Amino acid sequence: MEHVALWIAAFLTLGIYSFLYKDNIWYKLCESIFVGISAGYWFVVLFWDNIYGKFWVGVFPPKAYNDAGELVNSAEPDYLLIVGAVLGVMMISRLIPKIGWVSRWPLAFIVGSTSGLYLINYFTSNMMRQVEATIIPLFGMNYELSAYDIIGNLVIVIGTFTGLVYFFFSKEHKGWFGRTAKIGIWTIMITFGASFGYTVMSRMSLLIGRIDFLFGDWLGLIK
Amino acid sequence: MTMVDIGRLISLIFIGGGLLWLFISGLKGKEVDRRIIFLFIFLSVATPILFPITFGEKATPVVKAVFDKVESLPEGSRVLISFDFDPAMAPEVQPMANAITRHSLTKGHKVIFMSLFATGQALLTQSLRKVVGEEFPELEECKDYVNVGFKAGNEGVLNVIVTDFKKMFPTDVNNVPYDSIEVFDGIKSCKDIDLIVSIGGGMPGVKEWVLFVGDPGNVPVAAGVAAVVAPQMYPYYPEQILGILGGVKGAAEYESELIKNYPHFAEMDTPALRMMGPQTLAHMVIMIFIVIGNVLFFVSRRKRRGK
Amino acid sequence: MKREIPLLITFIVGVVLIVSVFVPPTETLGEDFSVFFDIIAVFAFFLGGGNLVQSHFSKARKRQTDWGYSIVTLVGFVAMLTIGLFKLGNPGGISAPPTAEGSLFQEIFDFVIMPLSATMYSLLAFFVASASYRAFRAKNREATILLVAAFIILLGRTPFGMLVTGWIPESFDILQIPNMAIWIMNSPNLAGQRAIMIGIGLGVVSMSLRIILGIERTYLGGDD
Amino acid sequence: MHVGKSTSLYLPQLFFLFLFICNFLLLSLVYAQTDDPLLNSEDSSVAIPDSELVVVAPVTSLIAEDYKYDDGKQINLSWVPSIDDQLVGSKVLGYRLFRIIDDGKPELLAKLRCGANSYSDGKLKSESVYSYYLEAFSKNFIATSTRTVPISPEREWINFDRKYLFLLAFIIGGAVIFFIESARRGKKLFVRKIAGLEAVDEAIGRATEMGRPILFIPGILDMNDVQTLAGITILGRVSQQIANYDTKIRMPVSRSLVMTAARETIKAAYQTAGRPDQYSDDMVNYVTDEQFGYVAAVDGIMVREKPATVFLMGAFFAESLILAETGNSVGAIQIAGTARPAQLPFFIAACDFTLIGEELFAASAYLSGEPKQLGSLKGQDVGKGIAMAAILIGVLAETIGTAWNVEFMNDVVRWLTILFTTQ
Repeated sequence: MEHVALWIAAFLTLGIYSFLYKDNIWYKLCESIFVGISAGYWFVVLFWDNIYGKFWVGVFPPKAYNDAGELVNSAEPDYLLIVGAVLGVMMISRLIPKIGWVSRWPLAFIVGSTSGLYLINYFTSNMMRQVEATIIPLFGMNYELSAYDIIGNLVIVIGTFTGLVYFFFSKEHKGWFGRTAKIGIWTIMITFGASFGYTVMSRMSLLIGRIDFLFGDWLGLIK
Repeated sequence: MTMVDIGRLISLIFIGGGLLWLFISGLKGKEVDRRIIFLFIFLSVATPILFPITFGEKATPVVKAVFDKVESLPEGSRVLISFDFDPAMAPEVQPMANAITRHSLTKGHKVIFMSLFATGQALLTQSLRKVVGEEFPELEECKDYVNVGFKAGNEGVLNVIVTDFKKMFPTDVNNVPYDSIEVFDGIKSCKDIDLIVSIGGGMPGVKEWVLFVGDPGNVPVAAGVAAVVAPQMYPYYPEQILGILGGVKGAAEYESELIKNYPHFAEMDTPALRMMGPQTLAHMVIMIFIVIGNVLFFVSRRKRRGK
Repeated sequence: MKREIPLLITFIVGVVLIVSVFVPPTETLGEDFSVFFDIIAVFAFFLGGGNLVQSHFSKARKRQTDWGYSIVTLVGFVAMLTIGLFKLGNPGGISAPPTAEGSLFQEIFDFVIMPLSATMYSLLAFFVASASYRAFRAKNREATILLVAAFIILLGRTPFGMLVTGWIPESFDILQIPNMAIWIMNSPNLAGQRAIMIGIGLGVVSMSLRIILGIERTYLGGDD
Repeated sequence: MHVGKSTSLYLPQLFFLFLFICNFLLLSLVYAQTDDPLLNSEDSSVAIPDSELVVVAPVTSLIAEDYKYDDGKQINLSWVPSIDDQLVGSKVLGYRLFRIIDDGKPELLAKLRCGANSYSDGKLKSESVYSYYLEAFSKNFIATSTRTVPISPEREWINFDRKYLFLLAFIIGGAVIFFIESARRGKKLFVRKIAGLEAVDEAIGRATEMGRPILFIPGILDMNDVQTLAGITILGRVSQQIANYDTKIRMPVSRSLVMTAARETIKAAYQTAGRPDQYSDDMVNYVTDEQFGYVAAVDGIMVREKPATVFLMGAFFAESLILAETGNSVGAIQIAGTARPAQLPFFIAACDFTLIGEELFAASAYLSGEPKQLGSLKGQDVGKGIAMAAILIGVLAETIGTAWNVEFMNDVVRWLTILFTTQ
């Protein structure tokens, strides 16, 4: 079994890599296997997790017994979940063209709840928290800061400030405003360059992992 | 000269020669096909794997901080290592988990293993089998270490265990009840743990550990993360995270520090150090390609201006 | 009406969720709604999974190009559903979790999906190289800054960074490439990240309000 | 009007539904066999060996307090540990916390380690009354503390901890609504050009000229992510343009709900453009929820159908570069946008135009060109102004305050920090 599995894995791995040269039968085969099996996999997992684990168990909580066989406190059923199921059934109404428009209700519900939830979430974690984090002293008398730290703090403050200027929509990037925005976009470019360079290593690790598998586990070339 | 040396020499000559040739044709203004780049990346990674090439690593302060913390805790301290990663991230971060596990067990700490990723549990079992099973056969489960496995609920789990560990983990993976596990003696919540190490860079991961356990519970948290997320962790260092192992390089630094202090580890598996060979070579190749790209750009611009 | 009711639902749900943040008794509403979402998503899968079956089925029936692959997809999908939903080959039987260790379902995941997934992911190693070759050229000032930042970081990730700049004396150690790399990551990089994040925070507020107020309503379709 | 479609097309879906129903029946079977392991584990008590009696003092100052600003579910306990609880050679081995609900029997709530001095008891009911006491135990002696005064957790209706969040959100949200309103009343508002969005028209035109399809990827997350919502709203604008030009759009998605939403969106766009007959459900199809399975399929579509234009708008993870590089290799014009900072560099490197973070959320408003939509962008700028002012004032005040110890400046910083602190 192990052996067969190894060969299957190697076959699939090489099939995907063959795409780097060009699209071909082998890749198409791997792709179609991948799509079919993974779609099935996720549905099953979501089904058991959500429909069974969250909905069913929530509405009909399992009863717990102690050693003597007496019923001990069991969780209270959460009938609110039925609303979710009703919305879900509304979603499927699309299958019947005549009442298909009902499916917009759950959609509207989802869009509304996503907007409402994220509005506050993003506002606090992205806006407020970042502003708060940027309120830093450039230098202080009470404690030691090296010259690098001072320059670093200055760069953080100026970079954040000018970066925000760059995102301003109400003013054309011209004159002093344009020049400030320019510093902002440079900061953002450093950010992008740096993150890109930094990421290379983890991407290589993934390839190393696969080559390790091919040469080591499969071909046995590495001791 | 062994076969390995010959192989290494030939491949390095091939890579070096090929790049030189591409550089020269770049001077003539010839673009490189992306498939040739792919080939060189493959070669630069495969060569050091087949014919090991290692480069020395010196631990940077961020990594040293984690090592020193584990080193300085008194014997019998409780260390929690959380495997918060999935198979896709594993090649990069599992070596860190293994190295810290080795170090903690060597120091005689009692280790609690857990995972916030469903797929992390299998990787955890794998690490236990490999590191604990093979290298520390004398240690007893539940007495010297315990594996409580995966619990669904992401940061919800953390929110609970910061005040009550047993509530989330009534038993370990083998259904041994919490109270009969020696490791948990006197441990009510995460606040009673001496060091938390979260390995993984996804969601939930280090950030959640810091926000839900480290900060509220005032527990030292160390992090091992994929290189991609490491920059996002630096702002937490050193106040909220005591040290960070970033990517394979961080793991390699930890391993070399481990070997420096405990020479017998040199004979054991040091996957991160081994992995740094292909890393370094691949980084060099990419940098050379960037240079070639720029040479090409300036050559073609001069040509255009010439006309 | 077919359009007004959904708009009303979006409005009410959105406003209620925003208000609930400030009213403790309704604080858990957000979590409840996320669970609703999870349940709806599974129901929606009938449409998605149905679409998958339908499109590949018709492709195979009409013998369109590459119809053979459609059959492979279909077989894989149906097989996985049957095995997983009825827990075939699961040592724990019907009450065990479908992904229990040793179950056929999980084994297919380990032996088929995992290598495919990891390999797809690893394609990035190649694409990172080809993208940096093409994009990191000193075409203008912005591109040059991008290039220089990336190059310093790349050098800092190898022992060569120390090799090239290790001679720089201690008092100027910031100029040593590994230190410079960390400084870039922690200062300008952080500044850029923050500016982007603050912008995103505000962008979300504005877009969410447009949606909740019904100004943005393209997603709701027409009046048929 | 609905375009007539025979029900036979829905057969596979109905089959699927049947499978589902069968399965639902199975649930009851599973249900019968599972029980909750949590409640079945027995609590083991501490064995006390016979030897010399080790007397310890009880804890003192045990206080139970209602946790403020919650739904009446939590009580916080604090106490001063027993004087015999010491770091080294402690006589106290630990504590046992007991709870009494409504004058009932005391129940063991928790076992705590030495040094513990607080506990929060959650999931309570505001109708009940609770009191607590602690036992400090040595190996053979138990010292019981006094009981706390019975209290019940109170339910608060407004969380005053979040008043500043409310204030800020109110100002910025209010600014957005104010500008939307003033635009609606006909006030002219200026919005600068956004390069990536200026290119949208041209990119669609190019696909029309070349006779090749346009590929639209809304990211890999579901409708419960705000970036996907942004992607769908952009799709609304883009598909209107596509319908006008009568170009082909191809949209593989990785979530079923996104598929449904995208279909509604495109259909509406075709109706607005007056070509409802040109719309077909086949424009959008579901692939798989699996991240890389989806990527494999999209890559295949890219090399086989060679789209002239690719839109990547939404939440992207590692796949960003795989998709963008493949799109680039087939010579497509690529316009990308995401709010995930980690993926932006890859789009910058491999795509022709990239919407950075905030621009993604602004895109749909910008593309619509409607004054009231543009007004919301103005409101955003007010938020940016507040952020910039706070940073500028805060940094100056903090620098002056720490460097020269100016009390007034420290107050300013304190005030700003409170304003921007989130609970």
